[in-house]
Amino acid sequence: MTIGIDHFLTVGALLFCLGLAVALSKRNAIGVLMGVELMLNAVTLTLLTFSRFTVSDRPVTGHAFVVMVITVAAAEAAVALALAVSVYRNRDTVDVDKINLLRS
Amino acid sequence: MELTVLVFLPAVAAVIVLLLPERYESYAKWVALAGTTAALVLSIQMFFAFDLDKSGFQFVERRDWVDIGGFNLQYFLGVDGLSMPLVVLTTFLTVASVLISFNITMRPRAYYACLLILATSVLGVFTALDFLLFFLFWELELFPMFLLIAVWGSGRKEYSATKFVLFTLAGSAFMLVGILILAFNQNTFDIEKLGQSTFSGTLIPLSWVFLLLFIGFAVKLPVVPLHTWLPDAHSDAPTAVSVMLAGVLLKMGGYGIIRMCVTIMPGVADDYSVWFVGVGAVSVLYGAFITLRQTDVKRLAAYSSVSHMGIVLLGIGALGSTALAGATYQMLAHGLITGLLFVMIGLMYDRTHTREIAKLGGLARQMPLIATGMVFAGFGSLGLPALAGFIAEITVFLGAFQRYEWAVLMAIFGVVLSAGYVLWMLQRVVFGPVRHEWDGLTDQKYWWEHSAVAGLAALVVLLGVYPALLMNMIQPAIDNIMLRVGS
Amino acid sequence: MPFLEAVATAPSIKEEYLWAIVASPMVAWALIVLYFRKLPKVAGYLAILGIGVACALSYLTLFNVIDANGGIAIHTHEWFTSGPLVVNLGVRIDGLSAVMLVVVTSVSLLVQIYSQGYMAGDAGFGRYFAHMCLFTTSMLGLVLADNLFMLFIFWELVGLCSYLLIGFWFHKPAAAAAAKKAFIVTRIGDLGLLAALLLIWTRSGTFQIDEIQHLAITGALSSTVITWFALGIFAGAAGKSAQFPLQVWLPDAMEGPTPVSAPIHAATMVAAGVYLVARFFPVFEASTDARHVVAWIGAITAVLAATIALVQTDFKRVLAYSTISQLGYMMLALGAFGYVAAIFHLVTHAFFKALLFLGSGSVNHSTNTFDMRKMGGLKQYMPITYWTFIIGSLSLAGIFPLAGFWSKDEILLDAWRENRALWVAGAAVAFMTAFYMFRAIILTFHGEYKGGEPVDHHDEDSHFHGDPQHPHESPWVMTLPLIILSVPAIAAGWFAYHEKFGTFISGALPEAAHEGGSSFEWGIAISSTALALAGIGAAYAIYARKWVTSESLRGTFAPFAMLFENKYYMDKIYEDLFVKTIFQKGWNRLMQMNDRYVIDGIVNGSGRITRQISSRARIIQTGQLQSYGLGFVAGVVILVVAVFAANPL
Amino acid sequence: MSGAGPGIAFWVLAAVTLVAAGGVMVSRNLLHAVLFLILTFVGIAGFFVLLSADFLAMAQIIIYVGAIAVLVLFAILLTPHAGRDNSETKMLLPAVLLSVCLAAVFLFVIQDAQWSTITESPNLGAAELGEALLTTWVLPFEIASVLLTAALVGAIMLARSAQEEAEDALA
Amino acid sequence: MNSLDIVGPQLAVLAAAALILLIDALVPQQRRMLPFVALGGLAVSAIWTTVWVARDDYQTAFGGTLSLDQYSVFFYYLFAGITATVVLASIDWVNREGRGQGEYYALVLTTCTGLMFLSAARDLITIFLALELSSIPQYILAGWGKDVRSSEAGLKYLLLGAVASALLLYGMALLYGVTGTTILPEIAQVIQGNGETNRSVLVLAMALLVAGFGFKMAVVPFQMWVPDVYQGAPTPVSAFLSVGSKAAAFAVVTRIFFEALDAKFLSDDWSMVFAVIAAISMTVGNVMAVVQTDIKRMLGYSSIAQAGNFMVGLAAIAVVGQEFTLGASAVLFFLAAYAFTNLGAFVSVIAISQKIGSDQIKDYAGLWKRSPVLTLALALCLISLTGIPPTAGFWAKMYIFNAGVRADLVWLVIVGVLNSVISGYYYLSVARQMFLGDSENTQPIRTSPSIGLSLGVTTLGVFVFGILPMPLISAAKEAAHIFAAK
Repeated sequence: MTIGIDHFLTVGALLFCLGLAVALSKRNAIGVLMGVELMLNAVTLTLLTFSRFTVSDRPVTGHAFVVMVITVAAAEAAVALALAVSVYRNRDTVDVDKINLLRS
Repeated sequence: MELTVLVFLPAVAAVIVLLLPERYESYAKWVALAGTTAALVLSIQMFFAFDLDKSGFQFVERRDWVDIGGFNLQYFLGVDGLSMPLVVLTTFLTVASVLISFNITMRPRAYYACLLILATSVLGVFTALDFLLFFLFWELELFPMFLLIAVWGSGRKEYSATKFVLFTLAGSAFMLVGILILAFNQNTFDIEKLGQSTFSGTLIPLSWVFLLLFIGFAVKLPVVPLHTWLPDAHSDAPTAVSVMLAGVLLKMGGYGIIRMCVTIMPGVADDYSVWFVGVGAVSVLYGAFITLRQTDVKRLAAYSSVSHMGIVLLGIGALGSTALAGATYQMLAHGLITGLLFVMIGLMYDRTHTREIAKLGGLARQMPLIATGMVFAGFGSLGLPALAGFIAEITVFLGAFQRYEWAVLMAIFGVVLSAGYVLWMLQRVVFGPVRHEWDGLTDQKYWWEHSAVAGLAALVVLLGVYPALLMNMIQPAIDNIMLRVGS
Repeated sequence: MPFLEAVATAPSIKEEYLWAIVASPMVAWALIVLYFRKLPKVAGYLAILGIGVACALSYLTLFNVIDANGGIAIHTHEWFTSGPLVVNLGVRIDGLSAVMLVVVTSVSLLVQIYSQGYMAGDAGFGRYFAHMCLFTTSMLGLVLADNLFMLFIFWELVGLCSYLLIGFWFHKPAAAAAAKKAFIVTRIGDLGLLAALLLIWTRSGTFQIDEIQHLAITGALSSTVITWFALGIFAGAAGKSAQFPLQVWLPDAMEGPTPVSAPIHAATMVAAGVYLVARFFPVFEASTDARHVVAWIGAITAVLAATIALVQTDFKRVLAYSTISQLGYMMLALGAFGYVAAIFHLVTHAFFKALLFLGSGSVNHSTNTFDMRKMGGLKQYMPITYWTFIIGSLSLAGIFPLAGFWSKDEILLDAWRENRALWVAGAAVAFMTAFYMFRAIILTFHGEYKGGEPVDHHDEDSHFHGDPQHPHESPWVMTLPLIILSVPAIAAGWFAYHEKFGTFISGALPEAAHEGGSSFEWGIAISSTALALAGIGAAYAIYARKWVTSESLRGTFAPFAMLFENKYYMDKIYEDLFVKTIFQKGWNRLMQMNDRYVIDGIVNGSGRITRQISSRARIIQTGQLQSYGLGFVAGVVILVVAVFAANPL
Repeated sequence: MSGAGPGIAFWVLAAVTLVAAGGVMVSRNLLHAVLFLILTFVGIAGFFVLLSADFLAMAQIIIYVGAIAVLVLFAILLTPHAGRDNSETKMLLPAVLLSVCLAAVFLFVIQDAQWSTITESPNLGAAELGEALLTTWVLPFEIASVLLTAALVGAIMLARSAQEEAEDALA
Repeated sequence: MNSLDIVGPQLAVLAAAALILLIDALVPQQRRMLPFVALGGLAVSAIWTTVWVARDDYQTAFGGTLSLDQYSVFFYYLFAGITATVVLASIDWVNREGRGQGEYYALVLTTCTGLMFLSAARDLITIFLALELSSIPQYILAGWGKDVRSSEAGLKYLLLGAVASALLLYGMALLYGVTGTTILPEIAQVIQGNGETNRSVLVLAMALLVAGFGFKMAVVPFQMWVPDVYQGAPTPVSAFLSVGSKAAAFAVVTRIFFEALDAKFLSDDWSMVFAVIAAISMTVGNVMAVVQTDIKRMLGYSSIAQAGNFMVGLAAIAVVGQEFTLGASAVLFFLAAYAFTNLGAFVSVIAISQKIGSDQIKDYAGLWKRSPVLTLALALCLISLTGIPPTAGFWAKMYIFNAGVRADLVWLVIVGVLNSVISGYYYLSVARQMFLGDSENTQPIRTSPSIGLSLGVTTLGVFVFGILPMPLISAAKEAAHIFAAK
């Protein structure tokens, strides 16, 4: 059996949606962040898949993109954790159900 | 140049008023008076300089101003026989409004600034020959008017002011769409050019475009059932604003219908003529019926405006040379007469601080001059011959009768009703036994009150006995439009 | 007679003089209004002067027209134009207008003189004379107008003056109400006139009276148009001349000062309706239907008003109903081809009715009341008033040889020729007229004096100076006009009862339309005189001798008395039922509710609904992080699916 | 990519990665979830190897496992009172449904697409990547560095306690 | 070095940021200077931009990932101006709050750099990085305040933003997968060639891009964070968000969709998508704003509605053939006018709320008696937002609706004009409070010179461009013209 582009893409898509489900359902802000990381990983997988399989003048594009995504993910994670800590300091919780002072 | 100066004179005065230091704020009225008087003098000079034999627009000024995607919004001003009298009416009523505001002591600088900007806006509407420029001036009036009603008004002033703005905004929203569609079709906002174009392949059927524009104007006119803002705005506005509102702001609607709807889309106007006439006649009657039940003097005058403006629509809808001229004349006449009526009501209100008809009575004894003015204005309002309203109404009726006998018969029934409500009001307010709670109140006594009232009354009589003065100016402009309708 | 054969030519009087007739009272008016409001003496004299000039010029005009053998002169000028509409201002002088001019100015002048006495001391003295001048101006303009448009203008102005004068004592609620009623009711009639004006211009493009008359005669207009036009004109006339069913305003108009009632509500203004119909007489001739309407409305009015007059206790109201009745008579005549008779009666009636009204004013001047139950026996105190009043009443009753006899006789003759039923109505009215007039005389001037109405000294608006306990004859400025007026009341018939007058008046018509033929018939004359005498006798029997008491009569004819006393319930039907209930409380209220709840309901409702939606929708914004994200993702899914659905792959 | 080796590797990796990701979703303990997350990262790194991006696989391990996962652990430890359970909000059902919908859309599109594929791996190593990052994508590369700096600065400021700030203000 | 010269405007700003951090660390007693350093950097940036404009040497650089063209220059000026205003308006607040002044300005300037890159980027990778460069500092700034609401706003903004970024990235990845490149013109070429076979992928990518950028643009249904974050974040930051990131998002969306996805088979789809989103955004934003009681939250909803208005221009780009830059120029012009207007409104709110200590609209009652100038300024901005002359907002609405009509989107324009009626209602209700209400406190409100200056600049801009909009319109047209030249 030949493992083709579709297989990789399918894995990426499923991972992305799993990550989305995590991000949209977890009560703990850090859990949400984990979901986002999963999504980003799915994207890097997809990017590399394309880089490997599709016709391109510059196949390295995908690789460069992945580097950037990883970097951004790290930065985002750092800031997210800082904000989570900041909220925690004020509210003693990082439960998104309880972080709802701003509404309607 | 004259027109630019004329239009922006009040605005310049407004700026000066705003820049006055606080301790000189009592001079605001003098600046306002000077500015508006200068405008009045200039407009009268133009009125007599207007060449009756020339067709088309005069005092034209045009230059490109703003590029609105592909073509220019021009700064394009000019007057013809249709707009010239309205311009003079506006400058005249502005002076009158400033005069009767002389006793305003609350934030006079802001008050006069608003009033003056209002004047600029109305003058702009009457002189703009670029449709978008027209629209700009049309919208410009909103906020000053809002403030004038909301801040210096009485009663439910917030509600009324908001209602006024929202109604106008809604109407002009539709109008804007219509303007853009027309302009897209001809690649110009130039009213003169649009007025000579035939439209084909507009984005939506031309009759819909007509309707869009018409709604915008009908709100202002106002036409039943889009009229309910008017009584509220009138009853809660300060006197001078009521005068401006009844005197000139409503005329923007009638002017717009003639200048835009009828001139640009005569075919549609002709096809749907019967509807306009019908709505006009219904407005006349409906307004009159409701007027008969009013218990507040100002609301009464406001509803009577609805009735009278119905006659304007009737005249426009009939699409005859005479009827259109009559409609124009009615706008002028109503501006003066209802302006005077509101001035008198305002003077009375200043003294008695009530507008409830039930609480008033017998004022003829305590305030004979105000009472005389009220009676005069009342009779003007019911269309007494030798006063301006009669000429206007009968010209409309004569012009419209051939084509729409039924509508005119409905409308003349409204004339009887107008006698009913005017006389009923006079009987309750001016006549009847003396009420001693009003003892000791002063009559009309200040020079500014006298001059405003006398000026208005004189013009009402002048237009009533010498209609040729204006008819000779209006008629050629109307005939120009009728050429379009005919073809 | 050489006069008859003479050919009519255009009167040579200068146009300026004709305009001056209108202008001189107007100038007086303007001067009074602008400068002399506060100077009663000057105002009064100025008014007399202005009207005097007009009067003199009117006589000059009359003689000029007589010289021209009743010819027609028209001077017209363009006033303004609007498209096809051309409106002229012009004067037209002919026999009819000349006679009217003389009647109007003479009566007005006398009344002005009389008013100097009657109105002395009134707070609104200056205002009164201003209004009177304006009224005279308008009336003269109406008479002189050469076209319907101008005629309509002055027609309305006359209405205005009537309003102002009825409401002269505006502080009296009754006066203010009466003024309003008069204006509105006449305006309902004017609706017809306005419609007629619109119709005739639309169909013929002219307002000129001579052209309209011509069109009617030549049959250039369809008979429907002619009929509707005629009916419109008559509607206007009926309003002004208080014809059934618009007669309700005139009795109430008696709230005005009595000298006002004399010229306006007896002699001149109310006759304007008759004048109007006479002006357009060819049109009515051309339409039989319209003519029948005129005749029958006239007859009904005459009978109706006369019956009501029988039971009135107010001196002035008797005269008012009598006026309505007589106006009905004139209309009847016009409907019965009696053009000349109608104008003849108009003239004689103007004089004797003015005389009667001024007489009643004189009575009031000394008793402070019009209630006949509070008078009596005034004959000894006020001889001049009494005798002149007798003359007027006899003339009105149509007793040979006074003026009224001739004109009434002519009308009855025309009625007889047209339709016997009309004659019966006319004859009945003649009887009733004599009866109620002498009933009034007996109650007022004979018997014991009952003291009049005490003066209320707290009423600051009252201008009464005398002492009602001791009645006295009025001053000479008031009695002099009475005496002067009794001359035509006696002699106008002689003066006019000749073919001359008929020819002269008929000269105003485009052709000698309908010759009245012989205008005297012994049978008619004798029968009507007999009826009148019977009426006088009956009054004498009941009120002076009391052979039959009025109470017992009233008991016998109770239902009729009720009907008469309540004026056939017409005021009630109009005001209470129609205006107040059906119209104001019903229909108008409905409209107002519609405005307030339906239209404004939609307006405010849309605002409220927006707010409602807004406050409901804000719940979506839960503040919960992931609900936002869900919306986000849902958006993506919907977007993709929608694009695929809208534009399949 | 044919042959048994890659085939088996793919399926194993796919299983590991997706099961681990599922573990993040279902595990009730936050710390367990982090462990599953790390496992997913490793699985992805495996995929990178399979896609012949060895350098990136290494970077993935170092950055994600070494940095991000550790950051997450730190965060959990720094918020001791917030609880360690990894329960779901009431949005669970809609979240799962929407994710399934989105997955359906993705999968449909992936099936529908006609990718213009090559069979041979382009054989890219760290050298090519390094060159690309210093020529064509030097700008984003530099931006990334600025971004990291900014994030660092900001994160430090946000995470400082009030006490530290007070000390800082005195300085 | 030529390449560095090209990014000079961005470098100047970055350098200022670095300088600020240095000064803050080394000479803390000179902290008062920090905002002026920031302003100086922005001024240098603007001057540098002007130099480029004067040189008229527009070019692409860095292997086609960055384009210095009229379009980006327009936004350089816009962002420099916006940032300068925000800096000015922040001074009071930063001094009072006291948390890391140097860092605050540095982050603001970093954001500005990101925005500038965003408007100039022509490559998906660069776009993504620039987007993150502008976003991450904004997440931090939103959480900058010490109160709990601010942290909450920051966290919400970040987590949602991260999800949005992920979606956006997936879309970019798909785009890359279909075309094998990330450079926009090359993408366009490939799509023109054989893109139609992969329309499904492209549509999905497009949807994901719309979602990702829609988050920043704040259009329905990606808008829900907006009111919360605007309300919670420090007001100067809300102001920055409401104009800065929104404008940048529109800039980049216009560029991507216009340069890369302009193939007919796609543009038909996305113009419709934009039209529908526009209509829904306007309506939702306006209707929801009606009952708001907090002015910042109200402005948040209003900015959603305004985003719907901008989007009319995007929808109009696609449809019109012969004048297809009209919609784009309308968007640009509207953005500029909106920047003045909304900044003016926010600065007024800053000035007022600082003194009265409340963001509640009802507490604005009687403001006219306390500060006529502030009241008039805010009223002018509200008028401009409603689209009533003589303000820049009037021309903006005029221009964009004209573009809509010309694109045969009459229904959308009708929805738009009706929405401005609703917007009139709630803008007026603020005005009503200010002019009519009574407050016990009649003490005059004094504003600091910095806020006065920023308020003066913005309201003057609103007014002057309300009377003479031509310079702004020409600039917008010229900027949009690069799409036509292609």
